[in-house]
Amino acid sequence: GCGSGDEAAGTAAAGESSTINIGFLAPAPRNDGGFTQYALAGVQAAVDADPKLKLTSIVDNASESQEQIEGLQSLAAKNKVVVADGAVLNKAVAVVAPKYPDTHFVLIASDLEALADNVSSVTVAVGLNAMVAGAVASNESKSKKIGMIAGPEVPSSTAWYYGMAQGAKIENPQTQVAQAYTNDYNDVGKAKQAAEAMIANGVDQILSDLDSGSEGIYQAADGKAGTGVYNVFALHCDENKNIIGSGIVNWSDVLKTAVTEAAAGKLASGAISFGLKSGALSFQFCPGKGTDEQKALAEKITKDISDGTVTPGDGVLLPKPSYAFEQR
Amino acid sequence: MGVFDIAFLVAALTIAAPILLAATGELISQRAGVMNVGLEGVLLAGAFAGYLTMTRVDSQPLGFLGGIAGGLLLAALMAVLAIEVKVDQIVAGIAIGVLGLGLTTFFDQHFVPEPQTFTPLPRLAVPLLSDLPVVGEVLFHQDLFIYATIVVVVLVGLAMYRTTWGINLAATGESPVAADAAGVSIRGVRWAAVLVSGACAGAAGAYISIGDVGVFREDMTGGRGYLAIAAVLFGAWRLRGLLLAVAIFAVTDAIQLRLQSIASVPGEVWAAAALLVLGALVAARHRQPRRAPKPAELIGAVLLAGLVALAVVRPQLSLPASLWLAMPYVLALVALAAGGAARHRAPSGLTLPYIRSEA
Amino acid sequence: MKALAVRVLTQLGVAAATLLFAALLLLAIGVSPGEAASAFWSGTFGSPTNAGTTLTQAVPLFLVALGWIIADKAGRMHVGFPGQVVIGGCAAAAVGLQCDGVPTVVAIVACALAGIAGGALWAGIVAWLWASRGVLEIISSLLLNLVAVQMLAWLVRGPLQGSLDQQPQSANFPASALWPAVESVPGRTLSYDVILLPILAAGLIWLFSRTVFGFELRASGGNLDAARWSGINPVRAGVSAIVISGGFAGLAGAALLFAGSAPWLSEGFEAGIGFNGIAVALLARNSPVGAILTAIVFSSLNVGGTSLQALLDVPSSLTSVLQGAVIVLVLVAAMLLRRRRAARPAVPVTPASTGKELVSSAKEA
Amino acid sequence: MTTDPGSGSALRLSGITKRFGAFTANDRIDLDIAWGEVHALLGENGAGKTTLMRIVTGLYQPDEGTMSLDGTPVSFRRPEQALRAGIGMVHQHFTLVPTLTELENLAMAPAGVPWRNGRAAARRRAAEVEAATGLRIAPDRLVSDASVGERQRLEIVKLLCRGARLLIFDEPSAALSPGEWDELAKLMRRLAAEGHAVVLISHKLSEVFAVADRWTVLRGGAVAGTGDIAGSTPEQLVTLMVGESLAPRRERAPAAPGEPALVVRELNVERHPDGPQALEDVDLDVRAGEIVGIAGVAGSGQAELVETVLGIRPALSGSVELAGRRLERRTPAGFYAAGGALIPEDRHHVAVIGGMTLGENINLRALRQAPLARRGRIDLRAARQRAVRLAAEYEVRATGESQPMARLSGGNQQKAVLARELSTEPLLVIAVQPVRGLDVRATEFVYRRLTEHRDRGGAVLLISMDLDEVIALSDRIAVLAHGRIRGVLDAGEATRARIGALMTSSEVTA
Ligand SMILES: Nc1ncnc2c1ncn2[C@@H]1O[C@H](COP(=O)(O)OP(=O)(O)OP(=O)(O)O)[C@@H](O)[C@H]1O
Ligand SMILES: Nc1ncnc2c1ncn2[C@@H]1O[C@H](COP(=O)(O)OP(=O)(O)OP(=O)(O)O)[C@@H](O)[C@H]1O
Ligand SMILES: [Mg+2]
Ligand SMILES: [Mg+2]
Repeated sequence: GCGSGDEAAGTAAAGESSTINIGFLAPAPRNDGGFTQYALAGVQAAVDADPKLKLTSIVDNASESQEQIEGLQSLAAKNKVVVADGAVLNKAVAVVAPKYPDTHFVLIASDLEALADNVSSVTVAVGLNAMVAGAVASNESKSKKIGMIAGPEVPSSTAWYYGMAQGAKIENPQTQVAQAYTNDYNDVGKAKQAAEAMIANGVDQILSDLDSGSEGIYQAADGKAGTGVYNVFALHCDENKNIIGSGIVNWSDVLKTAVTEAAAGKLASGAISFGLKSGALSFQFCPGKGTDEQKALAEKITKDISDGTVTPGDGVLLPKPSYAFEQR
Repeated sequence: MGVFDIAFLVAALTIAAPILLAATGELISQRAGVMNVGLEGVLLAGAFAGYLTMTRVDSQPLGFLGGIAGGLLLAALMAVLAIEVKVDQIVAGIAIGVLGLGLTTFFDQHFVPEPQTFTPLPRLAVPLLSDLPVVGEVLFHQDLFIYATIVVVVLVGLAMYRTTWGINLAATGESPVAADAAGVSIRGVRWAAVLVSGACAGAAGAYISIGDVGVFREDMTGGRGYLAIAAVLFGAWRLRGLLLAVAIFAVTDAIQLRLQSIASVPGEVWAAAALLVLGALVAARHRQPRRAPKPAELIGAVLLAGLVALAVVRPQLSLPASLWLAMPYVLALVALAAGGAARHRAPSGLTLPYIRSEA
Repeated sequence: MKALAVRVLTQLGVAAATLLFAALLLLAIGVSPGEAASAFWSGTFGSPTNAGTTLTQAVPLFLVALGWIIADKAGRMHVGFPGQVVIGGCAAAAVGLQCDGVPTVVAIVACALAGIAGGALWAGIVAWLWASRGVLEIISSLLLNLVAVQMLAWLVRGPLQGSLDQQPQSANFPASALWPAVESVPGRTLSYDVILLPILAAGLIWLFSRTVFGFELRASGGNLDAARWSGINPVRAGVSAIVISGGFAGLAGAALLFAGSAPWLSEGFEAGIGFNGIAVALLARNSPVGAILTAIVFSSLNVGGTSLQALLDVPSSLTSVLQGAVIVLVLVAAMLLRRRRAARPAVPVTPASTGKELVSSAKEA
Repeated sequence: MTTDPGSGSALRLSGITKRFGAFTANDRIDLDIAWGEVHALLGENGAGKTTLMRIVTGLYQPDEGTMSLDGTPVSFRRPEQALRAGIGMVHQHFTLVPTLTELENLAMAPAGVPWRNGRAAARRRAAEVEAATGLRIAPDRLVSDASVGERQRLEIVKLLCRGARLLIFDEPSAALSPGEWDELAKLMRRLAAEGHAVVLISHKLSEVFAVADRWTVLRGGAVAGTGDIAGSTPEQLVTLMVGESLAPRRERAPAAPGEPALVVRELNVERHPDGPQALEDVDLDVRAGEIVGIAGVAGSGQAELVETVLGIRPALSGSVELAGRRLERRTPAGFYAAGGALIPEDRHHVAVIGGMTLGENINLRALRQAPLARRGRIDLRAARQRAVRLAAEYEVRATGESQPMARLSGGNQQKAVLARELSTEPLLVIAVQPVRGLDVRATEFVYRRLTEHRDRGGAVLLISMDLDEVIALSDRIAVLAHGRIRGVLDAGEATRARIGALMTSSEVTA
């Protein structure tokens, strides 16, 4: 059959039926055990909560711009809502969105200026969480050396680093903060070696901004008693005994809210930032971990940030766009 | 002190082991005339097959066997393409690489939707020997895979240089016509070599997943296959050269992981680099003592002066991560350029299918 | 006639085998092969927009394939295309970002030249190492690929990073630097650089068969020593071949950035073009004309793969499995064809019986 | 039923046919080889000799026909099976691995037990062979460092070590110096006397008449005749091979030397950095209108002389003048531009490009300048016409100018090289072993062409290890030994004995 499928696909977006189709595109694998997986879980939660919503297709591993654009276009052609899960997709969305005015794009973790009317950019201020984590880690550290290990060097990772540094300095001005990039989210072995190198350099508290690679950091920590590990996104306390806590970024809730609103046509276009107040961000300890002093410290810094007593320093908040933010 | 301590050597050895094993297998395969540029895919197949086995039967030995089987499977496909169908080896390798990544990801999502974690190989101390200073900690306090790799490399060395099989292998890669005339089965030797390389890469892959960290992630081999191939080529198809190449890669990788987490480059690194450059210059001089300095040498001398200055001044300097990540390859290139290449000859039969009637 | 029939039959056989394999895989994950076929078709050639994308994306693949063909003809087997594409793209991007307000023609030419220069320069390292240090080109090019990737990673986080956002991406290229697209194709997905396909294929054939330079390349590749003994400078030929092939790869890098729909520099923009281009050339058996076709086949596999994912939720891993399987099957088919042909000598050898006959074609003259 | 070895039939072929596609290389061949004899297999280039022997050694399978060894039918699917049965072949292109040592080449064998080390056993067997035949190898030398003669010796030792009883030599003398050939001839006789069977493929009838007991001639793939050496004449065999009798060689006109064409002065050339020099203070003149031959055993510096004059190899000191012009920065291009031409010794490696067509090979040098090329563009039509004309003129037998060079038989490849080099009307032709591997008729053809070139006023520098050839063709003969010119003789006074004396003399005579 020649091209019969194409017309059908082209009109699907404007389909009459009451179901609302949702598409999802990510540059990373869907089961990365972190960022993408939590986001997808959020979309799924929104779909499960509303029988009218349907998650039609997922394009993952779209690591290259051209592929991202094609993927977004294919998704836009047959879905009412398209979730673009990752800050690197900002330019691809900017290219595709104007061509599909009937589709609403939800761009995650980006804060690019000048988006089209049918785009909402949803982000959270991870750096704020990092400040709390940094302070706690600094307090926990015996050597007064803490570190962060990330995959590729991207803004959200550097935000974690700067946030940690600022938080640590609040707790103890002498604390040193190290950073290392493995350039690969999935290379568990490399993550392990990077963590071992850090430990050898005297670091005893490590924050893992890796998704699937975290396992390597746990194992390096197992090798040296007294090494504490911190996650981002969620608590993984049962995965390793050394995990102290996590600066939780509740992507699932953020995504669920955003998708539900977008499907209902209620999600405002422009940028929306979820902060500490919204509950999308928080720092939590694993059961039995954290001294009372540390818990108090965490609460205090959270409060200070929320009420403006402490202002985030350079690099902690991702560069602020010049236009108005909807702050939640 | 600082960067170059015992833990550093241990790290370098851990980084080196799977690359070394995969490269040793690839060396055998290339000596027989079959180049598998899809080695990365074979590693992944081993990594995933080992992990898959572990999810079914939680046993490290069986896991490694599974990994070897996975490697063998893709290697067999390579062998069919290169030896039986006699297609172009480079394209066949590209296909193997694509298939390795695609199949492992696909099966991972289908057979093991919920990622699982296993205990990695424990480190075993060899009694007595492990108490030796430095050497004991580095060499005799390792996991079983590293011991096995050392044994395999020694065995391969013996097989290559001390057995008839080694002669046949070299002959098959160098001059299949001659080997054929002597009654050596070209197909037999090549199949065996490719399968051995598959088994090595499979075991190395299994180590990357279940042996070292106990998990599998898609594309988790992170380019180690390419490094292994580069090591074979850089090592001029000799086991000794290969060991040197892997050592360069592993040491620079270990250094870069160290240096990244230190705010500023310590002086000893500059000093070590200066020593390396000095060594290369002296070696070049030694080979042809009476001769006007070449531009490359002048550049080397300037570089040396700069490095010495850096080592003395110890400036607060941190370099971008990419520079460190590129360092093993740049060093390998410099070594190649400095080392000259007369000794650098690929087996003449490499990548050429053997068709008898053209003899 | 019979040969043609065999050829066609074999090709049909391969197509059938590939389809069967794909169908089995799709059935295994519960996707109807029929739907998949129609999704694949609609994603690649089903509409002018998509056909435009498919054709435009064939161009960089084809350029790399030509690079391989040139180097291979001169006997220089280098595999540095990924690195050369990357460096060529970076050079082109560096120039392109400065082209705001520059007349389109000037900007396009400048970017293309920058791409060519970048790729040629990167290949020049390989050529220099080969010519003056005797380093095998396959080794140095493999290592340089790995260096180029890190170079790109640094550039998009450093000098070429866009100012506003801190993603590892450059700013968008100014519109004046983008390569023009055919207006009548909806979505303007068909870039005018597709005319490079026939032009360059013809040009290369002309170069090889009609010019002294091409002849010297082929002679050096055919037998380096014999070329040297007959007065050709095979080192110069080899160096030029490597550098030109790098130039083609660099141009491919520029085409990826300036003719595609993603006008910015980002990590991973090379997208496997470098190695796939080699496969394109080898599957076309180093024929420039054949490479046009295989490049289009390869690019449709890429484009169609994405549309399979988006339309039918086929996982990306399955797409790469299919691509690998297609390469394998096409290879096998090409080989079977060649075997059949080799079984009959292409030129019947005239047996020396009477000792009197001259060259048979002397009669034609 | 087994016949008693040592007396009866060793190998019997009946009705062997081999086709390559539409072309029949061997046509219903019957052949009988007995133990204890040296059997010569003769025929023109492309007659099918090599093909037949490849069938015997299991490299090719015959399309029709049967073979029997000692009266038992045999068929070999692989060379290994033939070797097991005791049939071994020394190929024209040696089947040795250059990167391995001589010992390792001997030890190379089908591996029964993979971890066995065959080196010790090979060393022992080599010693046994040496004791029995006097053939000595250098076990720890790399084959790439061995001379052609040494390599051939290694090939023979290899076969004897493996227990070969029937040994086939494919043009063994093509690469040997006369001394080495004499040794080989003795060895063949000794092997035959010990009860082995020897098959000798050769184009040199003098060799055949010196060692063989019986002969078989192939023509166009079929047997043209067979018989005993005793009672046959060379003319008879040539007629059988060619299908007609060859015209007798014409008397040569005396040389009329003119201006000096090539003048070499005080040439010093290095071989290895710390070994003896390849050339030491070599002075050499070749004048227009004369053929100067260089006589000398292999390795005396001929190869270095050619490479230095051509400009491939640097000289330590000394000068080379061509046509009165001193070649300063020597390159092959400069050599040719000054009027030089070269027929190299190693045709396969440095003279022809197998993957290119016959026409392109003939035009290899002419194609790159006017009139065939202008401003970098090639006039394909003119090039094609020129190739066809030259191929016809030099009697190159091929299906057309577009036939790939590799598909031509060796003799025709050589004629194409000749056409290329002589057609540019050079002042000086350097011809190195110009008839290696050529059949009698092609050899005559080459001799005639070189003489004609001289008669037209060209200069020829002939380098050959075949003394008879040098004596027959040259007007003057320079004797080269250990890198020095030991003397120059006029054609009239040159005899084998005098040349031999000069070669071995240690002091320089005038
Ligand atoms: N593999 C092959 N495929 C096709 N034709 C072949 C093949 N091998 C040989 N021939 C043809 O068979 C003929 C006989 O070749 P062969 O090598 O046996 O000749 P020969 O008698 O050994 O000649 P020479 O004296 O030049 O060595 C040649 O003309 C050649 O064209
Ligand atoms: N593919 C082919 N098609 C046709 N003929 C071939 C082919 N390959 C080889 N031949 C023939 O096989 C024969 C044997 O090849 P070989 O290299 O031994 O040449 P040769 O004639 O013996 O040359 P030389 O005397 O220089 O060794 C040649 O005559 C050549 O024509
Ligand atoms: Mg022959
Ligand atoms: Mg011959």
